[in-house]
Amino acid sequence: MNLPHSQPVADFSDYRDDFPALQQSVNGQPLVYLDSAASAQQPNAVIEAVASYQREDHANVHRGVHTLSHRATESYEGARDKLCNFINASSRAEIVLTSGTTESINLVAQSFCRPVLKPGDQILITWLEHHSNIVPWQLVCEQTGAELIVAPINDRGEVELDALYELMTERVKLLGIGHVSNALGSINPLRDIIGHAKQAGITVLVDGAQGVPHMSVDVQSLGCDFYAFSGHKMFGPTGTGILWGREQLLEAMPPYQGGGDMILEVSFEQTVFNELPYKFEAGTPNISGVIGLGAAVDYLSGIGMDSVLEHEKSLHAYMVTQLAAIEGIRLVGTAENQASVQSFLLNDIHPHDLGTILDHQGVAIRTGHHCAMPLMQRFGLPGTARASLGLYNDRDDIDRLTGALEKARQVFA
Amino acid sequence: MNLPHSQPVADFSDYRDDFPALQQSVNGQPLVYLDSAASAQQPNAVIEAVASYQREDHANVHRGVHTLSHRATESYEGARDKLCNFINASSRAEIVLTSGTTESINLVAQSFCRPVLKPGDQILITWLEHHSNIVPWQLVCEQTGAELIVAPINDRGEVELDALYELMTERVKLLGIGHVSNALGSINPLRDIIGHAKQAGITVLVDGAQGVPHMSVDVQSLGCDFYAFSGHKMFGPTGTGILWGREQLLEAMPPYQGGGDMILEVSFEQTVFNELPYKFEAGTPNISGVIGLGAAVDYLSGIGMDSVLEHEKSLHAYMVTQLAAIEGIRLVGTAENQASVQSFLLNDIHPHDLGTILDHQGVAIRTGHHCAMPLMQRFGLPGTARASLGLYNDRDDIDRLTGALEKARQVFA
Amino acid sequence: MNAAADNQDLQELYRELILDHARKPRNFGRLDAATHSAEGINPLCGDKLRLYLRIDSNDRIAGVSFEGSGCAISLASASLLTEAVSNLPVADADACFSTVTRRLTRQPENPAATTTANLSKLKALDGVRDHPSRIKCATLAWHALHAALHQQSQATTE
Amino acid sequence: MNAAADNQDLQELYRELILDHARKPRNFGRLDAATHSAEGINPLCGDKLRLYLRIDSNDRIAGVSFEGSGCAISLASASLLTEAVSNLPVADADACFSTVTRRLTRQPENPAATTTANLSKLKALDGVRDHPSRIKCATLAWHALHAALHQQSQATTE
Ligand SMILES: Cc1ncc(COP(=O)(O)O)c(C=O)c1O
Ligand SMILES: Cc1ncc(COP(=O)(O)O)c(C=O)c1O
Repeated sequence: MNLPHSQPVADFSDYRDDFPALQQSVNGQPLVYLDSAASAQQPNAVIEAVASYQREDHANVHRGVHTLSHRATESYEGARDKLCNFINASSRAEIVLTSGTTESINLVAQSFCRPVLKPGDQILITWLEHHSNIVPWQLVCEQTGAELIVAPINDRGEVELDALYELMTERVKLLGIGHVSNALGSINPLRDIIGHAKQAGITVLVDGAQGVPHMSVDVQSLGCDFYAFSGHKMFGPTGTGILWGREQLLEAMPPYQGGGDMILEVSFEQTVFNELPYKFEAGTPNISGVIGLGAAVDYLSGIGMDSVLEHEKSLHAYMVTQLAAIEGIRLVGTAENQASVQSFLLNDIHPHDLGTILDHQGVAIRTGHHCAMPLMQRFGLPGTARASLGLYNDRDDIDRLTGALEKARQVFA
Repeated sequence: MNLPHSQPVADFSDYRDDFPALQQSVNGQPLVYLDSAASAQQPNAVIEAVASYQREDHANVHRGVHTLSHRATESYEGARDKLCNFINASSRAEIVLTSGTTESINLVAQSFCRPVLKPGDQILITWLEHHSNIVPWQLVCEQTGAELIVAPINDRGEVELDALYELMTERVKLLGIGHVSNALGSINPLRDIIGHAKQAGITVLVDGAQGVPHMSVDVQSLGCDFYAFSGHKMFGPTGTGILWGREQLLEAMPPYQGGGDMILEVSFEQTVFNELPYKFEAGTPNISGVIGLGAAVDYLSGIGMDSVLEHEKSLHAYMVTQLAAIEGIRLVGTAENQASVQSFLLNDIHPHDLGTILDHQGVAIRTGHHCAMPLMQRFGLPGTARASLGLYNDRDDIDRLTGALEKARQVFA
Repeated sequence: MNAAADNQDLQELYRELILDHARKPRNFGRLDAATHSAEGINPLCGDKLRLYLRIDSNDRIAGVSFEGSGCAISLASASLLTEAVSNLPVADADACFSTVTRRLTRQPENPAATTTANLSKLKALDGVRDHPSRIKCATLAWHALHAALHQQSQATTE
Repeated sequence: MNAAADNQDLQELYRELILDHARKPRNFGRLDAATHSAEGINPLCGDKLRLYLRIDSNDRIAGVSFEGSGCAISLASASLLTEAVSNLPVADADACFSTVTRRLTRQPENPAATTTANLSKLKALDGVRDHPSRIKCATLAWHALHAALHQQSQATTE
């Protein structure tokens, strides 16, 4: 007999109170923040972890015998352990701390790909990707003579799997694919895709910037080789990010940057690099940011990522219904498996104007190309308006959004 | 008639009160923090700037029409303007925000040097350098077949200028030189050195990690081409740094990392990079950190860097006198022009043991190789004990240091 | 404007004149026999337009047009620009650039920049001054004008 | 120890036995006819030492020595190690590694790791347990021992 898997939905309204930024009014109206895909707000626990670290425990890490340095090192490395557990990495050596998803992907492009790519080799991505999962590959292709190829998507914003699999030839050295599209919200069927890539012998990097904040991620069961994400989208500080990579691959890669901390021994004749993960962490890291990120992981673990996903799925469904009821609305991105993000257009109002009119009513959405220009071109659009959810949003936020859109329709009537 | 230049020395004891970390006891004794060269403590103004940004103004920068995004962008770009004024750059386009000195130097190694270096070319540094000003050059030399050459220093820890100038041949493509040695405190005569390099047609990068926190820096009057420094050593947050570079040079360099924000237009056929400084700033930056750094600049400007230098010079002189009076002490680094840092040894006590014994008495110093292993080898030492000053230190701190050293001497008697 | 826009500020921004020019931009399209042209890009929102000029032998703007896509503010501003600078001497058009961009960014007037052009309609853009994130939309076409007059190929507002 | 070290904790750390072994390390120097060796590096403070073993045909440690430089704790620990494992069977020495490193890091004993060695002198190192930043100094030589026994060339404590 199976026990039912669904739990009672946690009452997320309590969590909202943890976020001081959401308690303010903007342009005379209580703020409705629907821009978490760009950057999430932080709970008090994170803000206070950073501030109290600075007030009490700050010193440089790794090399000090004095008390503050030891405390700082413990907290910093403790955060790494939390991240390791959070994504179920098999070892803390696999958790490379970076400044964000973008740096994580550049690191793989330069240290994993650049030394081995040859003319004729290919890097495979999809039309859904964020610029951070496009431009680093363009740069390394230009540096090596390799070629960037792109798998098509359908009109709902889903990767065309057959076409993708057809592109997986032995020429492809790496597949870079988003977990969740930041522009359209499409959740890629990663297990399937990674399974095919592995059969074709292709290394897989997942851009998880929009995955980790919204669902539970288990890098081992996903089966990918690299998984990149950012702290600031998962309620932690800016300037923090993670590259998870298989130990074996990281071990074989040359360092990315040189400097303090990433070496065991330096002489002018020969420099011995440090062990993983330190080999990839040159210079003084973002100590306070990483400690804040550790607090964010604790906060999310306390709620449970499965509850977060459930909450956001139900809220996204409500958003879609309410938006669809507005006259003149066009939803952009209607993937079957979608959550947390919805792009749309209203009549022929330019998204930018929409953004301003909504801001006037205290509703913060993002407008434009969402750092996914090729995707916009694919849809023949200069941009969209995008409402994106965080765990702190609720139905009232959606109602405020639709109300504000009604007004916009009238201004431009 | 000239007006006297010296001002009455500000009363620095007031400033000390601004630093919450310095109000605590460690191991039962009021903390004496003499490790600012590794990382400085933050004044309340910086801690609060970061926290209040997170509580009230956080959103992603540069691309949002909504109010928070606009506020975040204004504060973030406002900090860039403050940095621009602080070092007297000629344009904000020259202020590239990085994660620290280390990344700044790697950026120059990879984007300025790598595309042009050929076998036979040389990069010139000195024996004084920090690993961050050694290893990036070793990496790019290995990548290009160029050669790293090193100017010698004398027993006081001063660069031997004649030898340095002799090495400045037309083979040298870049000189990387520290402003102030983090291990020995030697202040390099930059004007002279840069003048000679410029005559030889050599591009000059100054590692200013230990310069900016301790004296007023004017990049234009220095005459160098690049100047790199870190936020966390100048009382700002970790994970922030600056690369200043001449606009003309930056303009001609290819981007360092690819991603969001550093592009104007992305298509799979052709990507157009953004203007300076954004071309070098891929991905979501460390927004809160940079805003905190802006607050640190305000704080330092309020005091005046000339006062800071004067205060530290006088304190350093006192420290040298007091240390020299201890039986069995050996000062390492006795450059004529030196401030803010003093390395030393006591009898044959290993620095690491010294660090522990001092920590016991609430005195935080750094011990070891200070990320300057070749320098330690030059002196035939595995490491030193190092006391480094910040604007918040005073004579009492020095007295506590010397008292604690007396005890250490007795423990190992 | 519809009464539902009960917000004074919003009415200031989206005046009838602006909405009208945004819906039916004047002088829209490629210009035949253009002598000068420049592209304006606003990376903030992806607005992108190209301004064409035909400057005759008397240094007078004998023809002007634009094409591209953008928000209501940037389209209206470009459309109003084409009307304002048509038939102006080049120096006068340059003075317009200075006057308009300074007014929109609340900078003091440049006494050296005098123009005979009638800029009264352009007051309709003044609403953006209370919307700092939109000022660049309003100035985009003007930067393109400046670039075209000075033979640069591209202007961005960042 | 001098009375001036009025701090209980500090006395625990720098016991006479430790200071004595640090000043006059036993079995210091290269070992002739070593069959095994490994280097231990503590990047934290630059401690670096090399451990040499001569393992005879009966899998017994017939000879042991070390050389290198380091702080008092790491030197004393290495010196005490050479005394403790001299003449032990290899398996026994490995058990010592396990017992000592576990004790110093306050981990529960490994019941499988039993040794006939006399480890009582090594209790002198227990003071480091209250100095977390120094534990790696005390375990460095032991990690090198483990690496040497298992034919690895290098051990680090980071
Ligand atoms: C002289 C010098 N250069 C470079 C660095 C590296 O700075 P960061 O670790 O902040 O990148 C430091 C500090 O560690 C330094 O003292
Ligand atoms: C899907 C996706 N990938 C990559 C990024 C880049 O992340 P960051 O800007 O934090 O480096 C983002 C967010 O901007 C994103 O949404």
